[in-house]
Amino acid sequence: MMIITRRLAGHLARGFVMILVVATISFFIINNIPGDPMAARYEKLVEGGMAPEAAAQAVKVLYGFQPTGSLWQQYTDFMGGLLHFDLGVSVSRPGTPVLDVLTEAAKWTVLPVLVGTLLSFLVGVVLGVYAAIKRTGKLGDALAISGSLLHGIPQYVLALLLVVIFATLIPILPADGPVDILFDPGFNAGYIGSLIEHAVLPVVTYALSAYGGWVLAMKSSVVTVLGDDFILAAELRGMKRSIVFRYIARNAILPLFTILALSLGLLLGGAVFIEKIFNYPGLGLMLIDSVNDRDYALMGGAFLLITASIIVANIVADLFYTVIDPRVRSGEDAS
Amino acid sequence: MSDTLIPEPTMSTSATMRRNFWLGVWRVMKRKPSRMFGVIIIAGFAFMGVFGPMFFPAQLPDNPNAITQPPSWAHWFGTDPQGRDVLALVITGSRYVLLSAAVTALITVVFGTSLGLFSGFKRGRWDTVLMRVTDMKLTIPGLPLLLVLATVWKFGSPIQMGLVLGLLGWGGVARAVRAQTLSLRERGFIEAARGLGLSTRHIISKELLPSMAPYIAMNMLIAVTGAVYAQVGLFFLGVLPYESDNWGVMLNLAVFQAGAMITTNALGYLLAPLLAILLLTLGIVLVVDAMDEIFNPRLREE
Amino acid sequence: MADQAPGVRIDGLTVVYKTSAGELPAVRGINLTLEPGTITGIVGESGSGKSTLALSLLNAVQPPGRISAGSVEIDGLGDVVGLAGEQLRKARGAHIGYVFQAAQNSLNPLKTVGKQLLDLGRSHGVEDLRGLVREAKELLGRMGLDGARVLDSHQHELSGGMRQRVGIMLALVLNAHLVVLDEPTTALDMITQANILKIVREVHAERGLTTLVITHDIGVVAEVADRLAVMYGGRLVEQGPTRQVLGSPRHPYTRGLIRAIPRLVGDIDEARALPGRPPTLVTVPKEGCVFRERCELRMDVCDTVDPTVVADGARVVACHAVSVKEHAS
Amino acid sequence: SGSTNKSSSGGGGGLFTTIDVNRPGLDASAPANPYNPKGNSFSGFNSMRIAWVKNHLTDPNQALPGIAASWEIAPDNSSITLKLQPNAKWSDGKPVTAEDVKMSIGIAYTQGSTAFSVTPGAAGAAAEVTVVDPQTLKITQDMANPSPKFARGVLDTAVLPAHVWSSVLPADFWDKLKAARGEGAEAEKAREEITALGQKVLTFAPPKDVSAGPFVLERVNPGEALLVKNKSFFNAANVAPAQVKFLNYTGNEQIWNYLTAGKLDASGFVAAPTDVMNRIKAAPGSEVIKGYSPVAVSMAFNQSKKPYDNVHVRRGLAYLIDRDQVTKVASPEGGTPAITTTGIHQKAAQAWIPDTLPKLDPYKPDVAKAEAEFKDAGLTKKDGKWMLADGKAWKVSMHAPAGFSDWLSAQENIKSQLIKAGIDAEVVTTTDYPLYLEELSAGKYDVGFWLMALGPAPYDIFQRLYGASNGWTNVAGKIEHSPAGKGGNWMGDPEQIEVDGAKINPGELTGKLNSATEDQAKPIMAQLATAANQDLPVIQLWDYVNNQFVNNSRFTGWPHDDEILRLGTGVLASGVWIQLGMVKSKQ
Amino acid sequence: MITGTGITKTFKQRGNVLGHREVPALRGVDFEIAKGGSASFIGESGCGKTTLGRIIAGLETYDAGDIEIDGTPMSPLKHKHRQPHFRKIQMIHQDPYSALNPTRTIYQTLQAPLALRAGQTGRSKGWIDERAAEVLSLVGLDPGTVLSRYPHQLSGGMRQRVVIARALTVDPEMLVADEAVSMIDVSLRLGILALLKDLRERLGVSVLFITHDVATARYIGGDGELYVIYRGQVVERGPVDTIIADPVHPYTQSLLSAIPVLHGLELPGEEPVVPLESLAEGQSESGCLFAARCPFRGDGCTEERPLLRVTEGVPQEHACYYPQRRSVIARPMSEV
Ligand SMILES: Nc1ncnc2c1ncn2[C@@H]1O[C@H](COP(=O)(O)OP(=O)(O)OP(=O)(O)O)[C@@H](O)[C@H]1O
Ligand SMILES: Nc1ncnc2c1ncn2[C@@H]1O[C@H](COP(=O)(O)OP(=O)(O)OP(=O)(O)O)[C@@H](O)[C@H]1O
Ligand SMILES: [Mg+2]
Ligand SMILES: [Mg+2]
Repeated sequence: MMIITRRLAGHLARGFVMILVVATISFFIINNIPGDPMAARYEKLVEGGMAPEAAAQAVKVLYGFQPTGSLWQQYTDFMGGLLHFDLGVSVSRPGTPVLDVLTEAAKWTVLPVLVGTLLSFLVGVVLGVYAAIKRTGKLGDALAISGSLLHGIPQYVLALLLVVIFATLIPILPADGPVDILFDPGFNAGYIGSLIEHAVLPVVTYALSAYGGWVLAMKSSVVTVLGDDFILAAELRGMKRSIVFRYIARNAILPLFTILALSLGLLLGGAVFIEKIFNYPGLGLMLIDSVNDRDYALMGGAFLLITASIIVANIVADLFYTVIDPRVRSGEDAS
Repeated sequence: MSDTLIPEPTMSTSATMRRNFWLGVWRVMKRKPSRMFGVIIIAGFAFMGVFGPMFFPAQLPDNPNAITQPPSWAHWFGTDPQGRDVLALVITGSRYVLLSAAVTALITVVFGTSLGLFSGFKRGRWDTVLMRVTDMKLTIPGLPLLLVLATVWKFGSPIQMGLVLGLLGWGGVARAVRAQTLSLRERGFIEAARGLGLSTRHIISKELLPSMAPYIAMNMLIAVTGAVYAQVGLFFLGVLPYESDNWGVMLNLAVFQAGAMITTNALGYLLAPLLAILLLTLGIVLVVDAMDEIFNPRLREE
Repeated sequence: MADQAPGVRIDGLTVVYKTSAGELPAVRGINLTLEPGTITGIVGESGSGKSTLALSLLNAVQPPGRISAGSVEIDGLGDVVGLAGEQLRKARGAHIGYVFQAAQNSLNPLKTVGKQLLDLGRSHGVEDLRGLVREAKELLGRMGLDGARVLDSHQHELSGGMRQRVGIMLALVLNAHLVVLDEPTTALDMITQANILKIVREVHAERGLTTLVITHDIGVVAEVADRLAVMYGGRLVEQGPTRQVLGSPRHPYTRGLIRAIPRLVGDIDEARALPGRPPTLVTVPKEGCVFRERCELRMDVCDTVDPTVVADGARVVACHAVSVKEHAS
Repeated sequence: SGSTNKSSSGGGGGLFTTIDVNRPGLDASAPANPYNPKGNSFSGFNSMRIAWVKNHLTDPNQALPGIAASWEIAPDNSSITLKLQPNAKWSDGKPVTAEDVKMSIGIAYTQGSTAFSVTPGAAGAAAEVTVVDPQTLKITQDMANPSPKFARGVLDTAVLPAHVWSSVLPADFWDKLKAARGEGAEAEKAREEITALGQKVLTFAPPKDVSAGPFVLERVNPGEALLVKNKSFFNAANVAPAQVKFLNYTGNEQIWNYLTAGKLDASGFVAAPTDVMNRIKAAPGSEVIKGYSPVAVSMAFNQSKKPYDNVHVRRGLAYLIDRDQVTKVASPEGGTPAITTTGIHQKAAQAWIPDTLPKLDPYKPDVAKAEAEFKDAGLTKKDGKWMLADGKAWKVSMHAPAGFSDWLSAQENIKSQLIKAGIDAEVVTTTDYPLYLEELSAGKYDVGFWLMALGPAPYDIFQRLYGASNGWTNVAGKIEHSPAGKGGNWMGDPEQIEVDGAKINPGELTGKLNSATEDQAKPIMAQLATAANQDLPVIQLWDYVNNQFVNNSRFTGWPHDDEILRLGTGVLASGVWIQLGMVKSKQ
Repeated sequence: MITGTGITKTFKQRGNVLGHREVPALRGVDFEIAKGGSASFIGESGCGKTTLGRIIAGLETYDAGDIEIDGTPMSPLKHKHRQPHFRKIQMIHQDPYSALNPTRTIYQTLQAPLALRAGQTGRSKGWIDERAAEVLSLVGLDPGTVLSRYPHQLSGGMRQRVVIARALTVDPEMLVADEAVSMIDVSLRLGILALLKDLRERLGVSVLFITHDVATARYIGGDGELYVIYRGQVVERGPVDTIIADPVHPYTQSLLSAIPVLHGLELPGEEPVVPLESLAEGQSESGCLFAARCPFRGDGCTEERPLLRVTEGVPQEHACYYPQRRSVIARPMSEV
């Protein structure tokens, strides 16, 4: 327990520093973004037939509350706000605190990412074991190569192919948002069914693109464990196959759990392509939108949230390892 | 004892060794036909990147009367919304993609390797500081950062593009190289070299680097794929300035302008760059598979 | 389950490994009998096929290896080479205990010893698991360990010597009467080694076992074994009662080996290295005597003809030179 | 003026699916507030305006009735009197009164609109709002700087329920407004305060949607918004759909997808390549209704960059570029090739300057003429390549924002046309529109694309050409000119240009259009069009067409009348058609 | 002549922010090795032998004490200036597999240090090749066949010879052989030992032999000194044969008792000493480090740590309050 607390303390301290650094970086990057959102809005209004003066006034209303004051002042305000989880107010959605926008979007990212990752983890791990056991055969080769390929293919390629196939050529699955509005939100079959139907393609893409990595990782992990003496020893003691298998699986899967936690953290931010292609309104899509809208506050907030989730995932992964690996738990280094 | 015959291998020195090396590589490649295939693919892409654009006029001929055509004999992958041959676009576009990927790989590997080597070799305070920086770098998510950066910087040329991607990508390599360095450091032969008073330069360049060559080479190939994906992806998202024959722009236009998701006419326009990426991935996967054997003299000769 | 020390008869055992140069024998035409209740030691250098032989006793040669000929008859089990599936699995552990070459790593790092013991019990359908635990604690106590504490420990919490003892416990706890110990003391330091060897001897006697100890260290065999067999290049070149073999080795390899051991007392310069080096799977001669390259008594016939195994009372030697001498004398 | 169409049979029910093509990315957390840029307020559906202004070719004040059943405009444009729908009600059952409209006008002031602006000297601003009776209001124009489109500005105002929104405006708001109309520090402060109120308005989130339109917002999720019929709507009996579903989109390709799948009952125009267009048209029940959109796109020059300062170069380019081809590649359905450069949409041009139009140079593609012009400009041709007068290489560098795919297509096509003619060219993109505008007006580009001819008001049409971007600013009716490269003047035309031998100041002429009547405007328009045609600050490429996609599978009765189709920008036309009772459920 | 005084080394096992564990590996070790002489360190696993060897070879730092090489103390020198001194001391690693770079041929391995020498002394490339062949011949390998090989193409014994040859390229004054034969086939071990002995005799290279096998120590350095180390402390020190014949420290006695008896050839010693089991536990830091395991522990053993000294009637130095001779080693039957 002591070790866990100690590690946690260290991690939290480091994580906090990281967040400050990232916040600073994002603040300065974002403050240097060129392009005047006011000009664009003005153009839009004029194109829409509004008189130039009126358009100018309308724009002033919209952007009138833009931060003023010295850069340093803005910076300290920003950091001060951070301490209260105040990420400022979205520019493109006046009146809405960034945090609200983010939590709304995060909702839509977390669920499919979680499901997709866990799904791919399960399938990948099982097939990885298979690939390891059959590694000298054709099947093992096929699994490994397909794993490498799927691992190598960029997410957007997969996503595009899936859309072409399942939403365009054989239109059986929706690729337009998270749920059909006609169903009353809540715990009813229609709504949940619609949620699931809409999540199929994004989830499958996550799963497919992550699957290769799991297969490869699990394969190499199992191969390592298979070479470990204790497995042969267990067999020579006449242990049941199922028990030997459990030994293999548990030892092989251990390092993968760390990767799992990390990848969950990473995926929160890495979902950009999938969300863009499937119009899934999560953090990634929101990040793109905020970039396109020049919504500094939102952009910075999203970036910060994504980074923070990775930091948290790092910590969780480490603590998790501490809990499940007796070697680490007792303070020995398991490397 | 000494004036015994000057042994035969002394004369053979580097030239033969090099020959032996390539013979060994040949053997490794021959062992699995798939590797040959991978090498052919990669060589093909390299050729395409270097010489491909020379086969086409600087301005590809367009035809406003045959825009977004489905594949045909004249145009294997059809035409784009300007009526240009899609295949020609993919080929001429490969230079940008591959050049910037090469720059990325170079920076990633040179920067990552030197940093990892330095960190692992020096250890101590330097190591701690550098690894903290690396950790931090690794924690910051690449794609979102690129999205944000894309609004600040203009990635005007493939070199600049590669530069930025390279500067974002060295973390993993540095980590891996450091780990390798730390583990090799513990090996007798590094210690022996130190004991013999060999220079740090010798130790790093002659003892450490060759042992890490497979990792570095592997990382380089992975960096190449990573860079290709990242930049094509960014262009695809449309956050980078447009280049008419860039693969990512092609994807973007195919989807968002030509309607590849809607009409089969534009499918070729979408699939051509996708296939190019897939093929490149395949080539790299197949070659990475051989990397370990190529650099390990034992596996090479067996 | 045999409640008595079983006898083992290995007959014409050949084990081959598949390599890039084809299938090569790591163990070739071995005949060896383990008398019930004895400790037999097998010495041989690295790669001489000791572990392969030991694994053959459990029909557990790992791919790419396979037993290509011969039989291993164990009292109460029959020919192990013919066993497969559940039968084979049940024989392992319950009939034959195996103590692993690198016993340091023969335990699952994630589970406590106790849990692994229970797994073992369940695997063999032991109903009285409490009894099993009691038995294990007794065994461990017998070996000088605090049973309860050890069962509660993970592998990494035990020292090398303790792990090795746990290995022995797991080999014996199901009441196996044939025990194979593959390099039981390699990588242990001197004092621990002496301790383990003592335990092996005592447990052997107390439980009435048939024991096979495999090692590359003649000293170890000399300490524990009643009979000693010497392996070289996959062949058994000499065997016999330990004291006799050590006192008057017949095979030139055995002699060379004994002479190559530096001694604590006496004239150091008597110690002499064997010339040449041990063969590998690839370099071991396909026909003729496997030792001839390094042999001081080499004759023409050695190049072409496998020396026949000549038995002389309790002693067995396979050497052309020795048989010639005997014929001469 | 017009009246509500009451002839049709009642409801029929059903789900009406549509999309707001102007607003990608529905935001579930945004309020039902028409002023919030992401607000879930769909003009024509759950957001009502006083009336629905039309893009008439020449008369900016034409409109279809909204919450005002009818109105009267004083002949001199000095006032407008509104008569509200007699049984107009909010969705919570309360009647819509003149007070509601007055408060809505107050709110419009905080946001700035054409008629309700606190910017001093703004043209066409209202002077006074008077509630005549609960059904009648009178709004008078400040005649110091009048505008012929004053009525349009008044009519085009969203109406909001006072009983929900009243807290937003302070009790002394109208006094403040009066103060703001004055001069001096006091007025300045009042204006500041009103602008500050704008923030409050912008972010105001009514606890629930209270609509005077045919529908009321039920709920929104990130993918879609659902509206249900407003039972209290004055013409509810003739509103066909029981529910309206707004689909979200993030890119055009998604709209194409909806359309080809026949999912949408109606959609505004979205640019689509020919193949996609054909697929859309082939969808069962699919129909494209062509409307008028007073916008044209042009290739604009920065005259501080050589050789674009030379009119012969611009003319040469005009002769070179085949606008038919450009349009065919870039916007085959959404645009018609410009007949020539006039600064006016060709449809409007026919109405405004029918006599002048035939006299203008059509700049038909003609290589010989182009080369002659280039030679006039001192350019030389070497090895088949055109060089600048000083012997340096010439490369036409065109800029466009990355997301504007039709512009990019057009530029790619122009590039290839130019290269064929021996002029080196390139297309450079800028990440996005805001940055594009910023860099364009900072004078960073040689050549860029520029929207213009933003009718129907004559001033709006020409101020894109001879307004701020070209150096002329209109401050309270006074025209000032800043030199090229200063004050946002990136086009850089000289202050005086020669047209048919006479020197004119196009900026001043444009300024005059702001207060001219239709008859006064016509000759000025002709003069300006001629100036644009001869001086070519831009080359007009194509004029936009406002196509509407509708589907007859579930609903019918779509209007085909050109007049009705010319609804102003920002309005979801199908919502207006529905509330007017034109759209019927298919039985 | 290489001497060490009070060499102390404590490893800090990496913990995190809140502290680390300290592992005392050496506790003030003194030693002295004459030119051309020999010394052997023996002791159980983990007693600090390797650490000491590495410190002597200049591959590890030490916390206290000092090493003098040919009269020059090392501590005051900067790292750069220490190096030439330490180059005279070459380490032969236990594991010949990892001691050679698998990616470099034997020629390349030998050439690098030779090139360095050649550069310093201005010799030609021809000299390098010649010398490479020469050192290989010195260790009994055929240069013609070995030079172009990669390490994996050689057997363990040959590899260990190459390692020794590589050490010889810098003309060392001392070789530190850390368990140099424990990973080599039994039949070949003696060959390597003989080689080291031979090098000592012919080239005057002193040898520091680190092992847990006393008999091999005797083979190489029968005329040298034996240091018995327990938990980082030298507990007995003296001429090899003296200690083997008459060990006085109970720990030395346990070590010697543990040597297997070749039953056909030898008779076991009469008073074998078996330490009380409790190696891992009770590693108390006070008093005699061995006290907890010592069957002969007496008064005061657990209070103050005995230091290495000479007492009456005992020829060798020892660190025991109750030194007593015991007959622990096996004797050849022939002698009886
Ligand atoms: N999986 C394998 N594939 C190929 N050859 C093998 C394999 N396992 C063992 N061998 C070969 O078989 C021979 C005998 O091996 P074995 O492990 O039985 O030797 P050993 O006497 O136990 O040696 P050691 O003392 O090193 O344990 C060796 O030459 C070895 O190289
Ligand atoms: N780099 C290190 N970091 C921490 N502890 C170390 C390190 N090197 C050695 N130790 C510890 O120092 C002690 C002495 O180790 P050393 O390797 O010198 O023992 P040894 O006598 O050579 O053992 P062996 O016979 O097993 O080789 C051991 O407890 C070991 O765990
Ligand atoms: Mg073995
Ligand atoms: Mg050691």
